[in-house]
Amino acid sequence: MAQACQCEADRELYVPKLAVLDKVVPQTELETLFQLRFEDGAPLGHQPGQFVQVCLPGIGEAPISIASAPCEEPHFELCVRKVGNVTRALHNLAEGAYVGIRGPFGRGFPDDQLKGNDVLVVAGGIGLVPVRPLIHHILCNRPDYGNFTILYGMKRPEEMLFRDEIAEWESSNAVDLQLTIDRPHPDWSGHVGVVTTLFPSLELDAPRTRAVIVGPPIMYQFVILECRNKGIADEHIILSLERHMKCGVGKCGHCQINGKYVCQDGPVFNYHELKQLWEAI
Amino acid sequence: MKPRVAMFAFTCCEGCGLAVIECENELLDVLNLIDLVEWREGLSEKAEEYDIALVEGSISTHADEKKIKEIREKAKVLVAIGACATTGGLNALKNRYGMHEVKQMVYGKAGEQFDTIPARPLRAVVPVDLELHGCPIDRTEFLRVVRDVALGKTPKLPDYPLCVECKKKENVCVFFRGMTCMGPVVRAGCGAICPTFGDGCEGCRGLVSNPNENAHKETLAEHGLTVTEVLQHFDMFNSYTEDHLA
Amino acid sequence: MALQVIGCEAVTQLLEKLMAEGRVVAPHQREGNKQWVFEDVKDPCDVCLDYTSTILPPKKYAFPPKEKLLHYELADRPKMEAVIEAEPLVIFGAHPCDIYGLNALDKALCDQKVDPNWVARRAQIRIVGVDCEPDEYCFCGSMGTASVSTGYDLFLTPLNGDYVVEVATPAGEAMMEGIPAREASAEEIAAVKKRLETKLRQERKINCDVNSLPLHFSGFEKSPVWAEVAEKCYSCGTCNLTCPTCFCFDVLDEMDLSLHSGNREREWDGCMLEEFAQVGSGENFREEREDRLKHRFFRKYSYLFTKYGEPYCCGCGRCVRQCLVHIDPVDTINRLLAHSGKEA
Amino acid sequence: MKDVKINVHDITRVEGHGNIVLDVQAGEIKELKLEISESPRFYEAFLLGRKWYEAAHITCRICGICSIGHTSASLQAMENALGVEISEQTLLLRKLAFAGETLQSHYLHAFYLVAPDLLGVPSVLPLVKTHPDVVKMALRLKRLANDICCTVAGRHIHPCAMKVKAFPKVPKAEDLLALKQRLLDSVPDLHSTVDLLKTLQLPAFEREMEFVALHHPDEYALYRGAVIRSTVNGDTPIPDYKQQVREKVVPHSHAKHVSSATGPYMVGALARFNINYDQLRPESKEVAEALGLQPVCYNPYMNTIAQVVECVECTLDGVEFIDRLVDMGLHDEDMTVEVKAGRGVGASDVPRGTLFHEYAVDDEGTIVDCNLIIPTGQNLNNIEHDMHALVPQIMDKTEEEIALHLEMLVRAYDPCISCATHLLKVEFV
Ligand SMILES: Cc1cc2nc3c(=O)[nH]c(=O)nc-3n(C[C@H](O)[C@H](O)[C@H](O)COP(=O)(O)OP(=O)(O)OC[C@H]3O[C@@H](n4cnc5c(N)ncnc54)[C@H](O)[C@@H]3O)c2cc1C
Ligand code: SF4
Ligand code: SF4
Ligand code: SF4
Repeated sequence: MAQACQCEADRELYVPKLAVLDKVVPQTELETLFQLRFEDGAPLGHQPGQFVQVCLPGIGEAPISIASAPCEEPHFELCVRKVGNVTRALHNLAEGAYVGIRGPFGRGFPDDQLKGNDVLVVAGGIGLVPVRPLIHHILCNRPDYGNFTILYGMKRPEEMLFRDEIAEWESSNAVDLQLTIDRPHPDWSGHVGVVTTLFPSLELDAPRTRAVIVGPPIMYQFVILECRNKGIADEHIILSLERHMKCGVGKCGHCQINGKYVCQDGPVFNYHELKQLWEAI
Repeated sequence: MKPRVAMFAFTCCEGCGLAVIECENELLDVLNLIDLVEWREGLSEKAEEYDIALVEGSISTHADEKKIKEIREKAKVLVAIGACATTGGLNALKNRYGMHEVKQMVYGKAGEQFDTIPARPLRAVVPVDLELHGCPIDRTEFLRVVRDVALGKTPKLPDYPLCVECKKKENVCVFFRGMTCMGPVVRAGCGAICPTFGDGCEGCRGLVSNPNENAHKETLAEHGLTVTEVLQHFDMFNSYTEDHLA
Repeated sequence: MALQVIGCEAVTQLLEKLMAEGRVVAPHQREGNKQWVFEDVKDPCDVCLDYTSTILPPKKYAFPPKEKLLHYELADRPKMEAVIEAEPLVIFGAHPCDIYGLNALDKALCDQKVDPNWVARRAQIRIVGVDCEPDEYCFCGSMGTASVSTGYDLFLTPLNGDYVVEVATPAGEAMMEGIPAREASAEEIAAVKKRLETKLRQERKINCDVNSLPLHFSGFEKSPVWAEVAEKCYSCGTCNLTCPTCFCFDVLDEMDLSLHSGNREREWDGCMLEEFAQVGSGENFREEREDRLKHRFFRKYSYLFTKYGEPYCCGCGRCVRQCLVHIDPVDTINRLLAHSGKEA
Repeated sequence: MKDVKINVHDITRVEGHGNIVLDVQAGEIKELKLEISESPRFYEAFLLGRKWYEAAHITCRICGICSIGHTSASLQAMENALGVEISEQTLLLRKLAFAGETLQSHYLHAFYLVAPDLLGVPSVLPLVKTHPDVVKMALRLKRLANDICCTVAGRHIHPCAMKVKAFPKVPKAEDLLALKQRLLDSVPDLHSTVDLLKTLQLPAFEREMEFVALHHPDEYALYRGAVIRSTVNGDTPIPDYKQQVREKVVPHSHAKHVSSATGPYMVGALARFNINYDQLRPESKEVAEALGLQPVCYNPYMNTIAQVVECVECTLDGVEFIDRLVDMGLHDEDMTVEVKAGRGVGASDVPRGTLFHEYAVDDEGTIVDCNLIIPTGQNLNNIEHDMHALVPQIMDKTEEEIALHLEMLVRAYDPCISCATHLLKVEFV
């Protein structure tokens, strides 16, 4: 026939696979952690930093980062903020319910570039979710990495995610965790100020440091600036971006940032790549 | 439990309520999803309590104003249906005149007995949870909203110009047939029914949130309209402005 | 393959033969001045092969404005299955630019992850191309799309009331079986070549070599021309929706009123529409008309061009033909070039 | 001698807002009126200064139920003002849409508004359980009526494709033929409706009154007429409608009351039936007879029966119009109109009675004067006279029963109150 394309298509490209909701762990007023596993017991097979399309038939689909590390398979976790239809409906599900999953999709954190180096994680608000698998992964394989620092900023103390884990990290020697909130609060005795205010006191070995930044769009410019001031190379500044997304497989066009698709070329990029893309940050 | 729905009409032609029951093919399904508890035009039942109020019509008398406030107090969700309720609709055309003048014009000396104030959309008087646009509302859109509400979804109503739907239907643009249309600045959602039937859009669904009005004025002028005609295209359904509150 | 020549009656015969085999769509005239659409052929006499451009490209048959992707039944354990609706179809009378558009979408939709719905439909479509005469909006000469070498089974070139037929595939050969034809003469073959040369001499053209467009575009990021052009733009998406090489879509769940079952559907979307790049937090990554307009141009003449090695614009001129404020790619690109002093 | 005090606030199952007030003291009626409380809308004020091409689209918004009716009268008035002739095709298409609207309005009235009274329930909703087949039939018939309007004019409420001179989009023959088939298939449903009505009892009440309707020598006048015909005052040319229709303001109503030279009169299906009986098809006459309706009938409650008779008429009309249209071959028509100053009156007999639109335009096509006379406005005065005659006859009943009888009487007229609330004439200086 006439068409140029003779390729084999995956009939199931848009068909989600059923997973069972094993555990629901409320985190904050808006965010909840969901633990899932595929019905057939198959592992998700993801890399830290990748995402899945979560599907609730009748409601819709939403791209959600995978919040757990590969070493936790066959379980995997998603931490979701209630903002609209799909995310709200997810929050209404009870344990044992079925959820459709497509993916994993996208390019995760470049572990080969992190290994053997110091890692600085800077997370703002819900930005802690996509880096959590990386944190778990590093903590599981701690000897493979150099110094490990996490800066986690949030607006108010109530917004803190994964409290128990954070308490563990705080008391552990494996990681240097620093927390901050934007404005003073009666329930807070720690550091106050946006996350960049933690930078001046940071001692980094710039050439050895790989910075991983995830947070709201507004945070990026300021944190990148601080990292560069500290002498971290652009290629070593690693970010995860969010865009509107429908298909997850590079077709629908929504997640495009200049010539790149967040769903395929990202969501993880390094700043050297993004510098060329004026739509990125 | 099924949500209890009551329908009310203020100053209008009651066509939107009628459009609801013109969903003949789907009406029995709809009645499975909701409990219709009050609708003066079609039922004698009255309800003291309801969850959702579907309200058509503009607020154009003091009595209207009092009643919509009562409805707002009772309803958990207040949905404005139709142009009169969402933009003031045609009723706001009278706002061009002073209220005294209007009464004189239409009723002569006897006019003074009537209670009339500038016509307003519901949201100018009470908070409104959802606005379903159109003169009349579109049946398909109405059904979609009923379904979404029953599913617990926030209905997503388009905020892009009508041309989108018009092009998907592959209509001949009425501008290419020597007519004019408000489509490029008016909110979609009606399936571009007027252009589909060969007529230009009159803007009954109101302007999109970010219309390029200047571009459209130029386009209309380019197609031979006088300045007055251009303005009349804009104000047929969209003449209500906040100034009318004064 | 040798060129053949058929008369008008043979075209009717061909249409009748194809109609007897299955569904055939072809251009039909619509009310109003110079308006055509691809529609199902009911009577070969209604088909209009002498037309400039249809409102929507024949892409709509391979990638419909709205199509089902998934059917689901709700239950404790929901059932979900792929929906791929494809049927045999002949697109009769497609112009080279529109064929180019289909070929371009083959690349994009089959890149890495292959779109199953597209591929299934494409596999069942046979195409009879027909050559055209450019109108005042076309610029296929500049885009290198005045002729195509693949993507059709038969190609008809009108010549003095007859048609020169190129049979390009075995499917095309089967179509021609039993249709009275004679071999084309050397003069006729020369005339076909000549016709293409005339087409290439369009007055309306982009003032640079098409292959250098991505390079030029890399310098256009900050051009003031965008804002000037965008000032008139409605953000109505007409240009996206009528484009043979646009393929962005939205996905929506359409549940039945019974609330027991439903479909997931995709619907054409447009990057010119305001909500296209808005995300959950409310942030809109292309809030300004100017940003969106710029993105549309960059996507066509730079991003996808670079990615797939050819422009994602087929020069059909639909976007400007249908745009009420006359935003014209040729004029816009020429202004961008002139402004940066890069005119060739 | 007893006292009765009734105040039905917001009569239900009618279009628009109205109240019935009755005060009887010692057997004597002190007060009895039908109050119109609908908010006034001032359509005449909307129209002034607008363009000729907007009149039909503005005035159709007077009423959701009879918007094709308003469109029809408006287009005739504007075409008369501008001296525009319409083609046979346009006339037939308009009549077809009009038949569709008449059907949908009558079905709505008979099944949703009147049937519940006769079956002793407050609305159609309980019938979904008790009479599911009747409800499904009603939905089917109404859907067909609406589909006729949608196919011809885009939609029933506020039609898009009805414009001055011609239809900008002409329906396809295949779509019309599909409607024809459905119309033919609906005949058994019509017979079931008749059988159902035969089992129900309408109140027996008569008052000798004047009937007014349009009349046309060649057809049962609905979309258009040739003259205005009154059973008391004879024929009036349409442009002279004001001789038949005389208005006055009454304080309890936002709608002006209307009388003829001799007093109140009735318009609507019963009036048309009484006046134009001879022009009905044999099939319609048979149904009338089966339901005990014959001219001249003075029982206003029988208006609903007259509507059902008209449903038969319109169903068969629809079939005929479609056949004629398809035979002629449908084609696109020129829409250009030469604009010039003029004045014109248009009249249609819409479901609720005779409707008049009158416009004057200047030589730019701007509307400089207008007058709209709506059927319900004409009926209000007559309804009050009926109520005065009825109350003494039913005084021995309970207040609830009296109230129900009065409400049913109002409903029988199928009033359209939102229409009626701005029919006052405008005098422009
Ligand atoms: C790669 C990636 C990873 C993400 N990871 C997480 C995560 O781990 N946890 C989390 O809570 N959220 C995450 N998000 C955001 C999440 O996808 C959106 O909040 C979600 O899609 C909103 O869907 P909804 O149906 O609840 O909202 P809707 O009801 O659809 O709409 C609410 C708003 O969201 C916007 N929106 C709709 N669809 C999308 C979409 N597909 N992408 C972005 N915005 C959209 C709409 O424009 C609207 O303004 C991620 C997004 C991306 C792109
Ligand atoms: S007819 Fe109106 S809505 Fe349709 S494309 Fe033209 S301007 Fe847009
Ligand atoms: S096309 Fe325009 S006037 Fe017509 S219904 Fe839609 S929004 Fe209203
Ligand atoms: S360029 Fe033209 S067609 Fe495209 S969005 Fe702007 S106004 Fe609409």
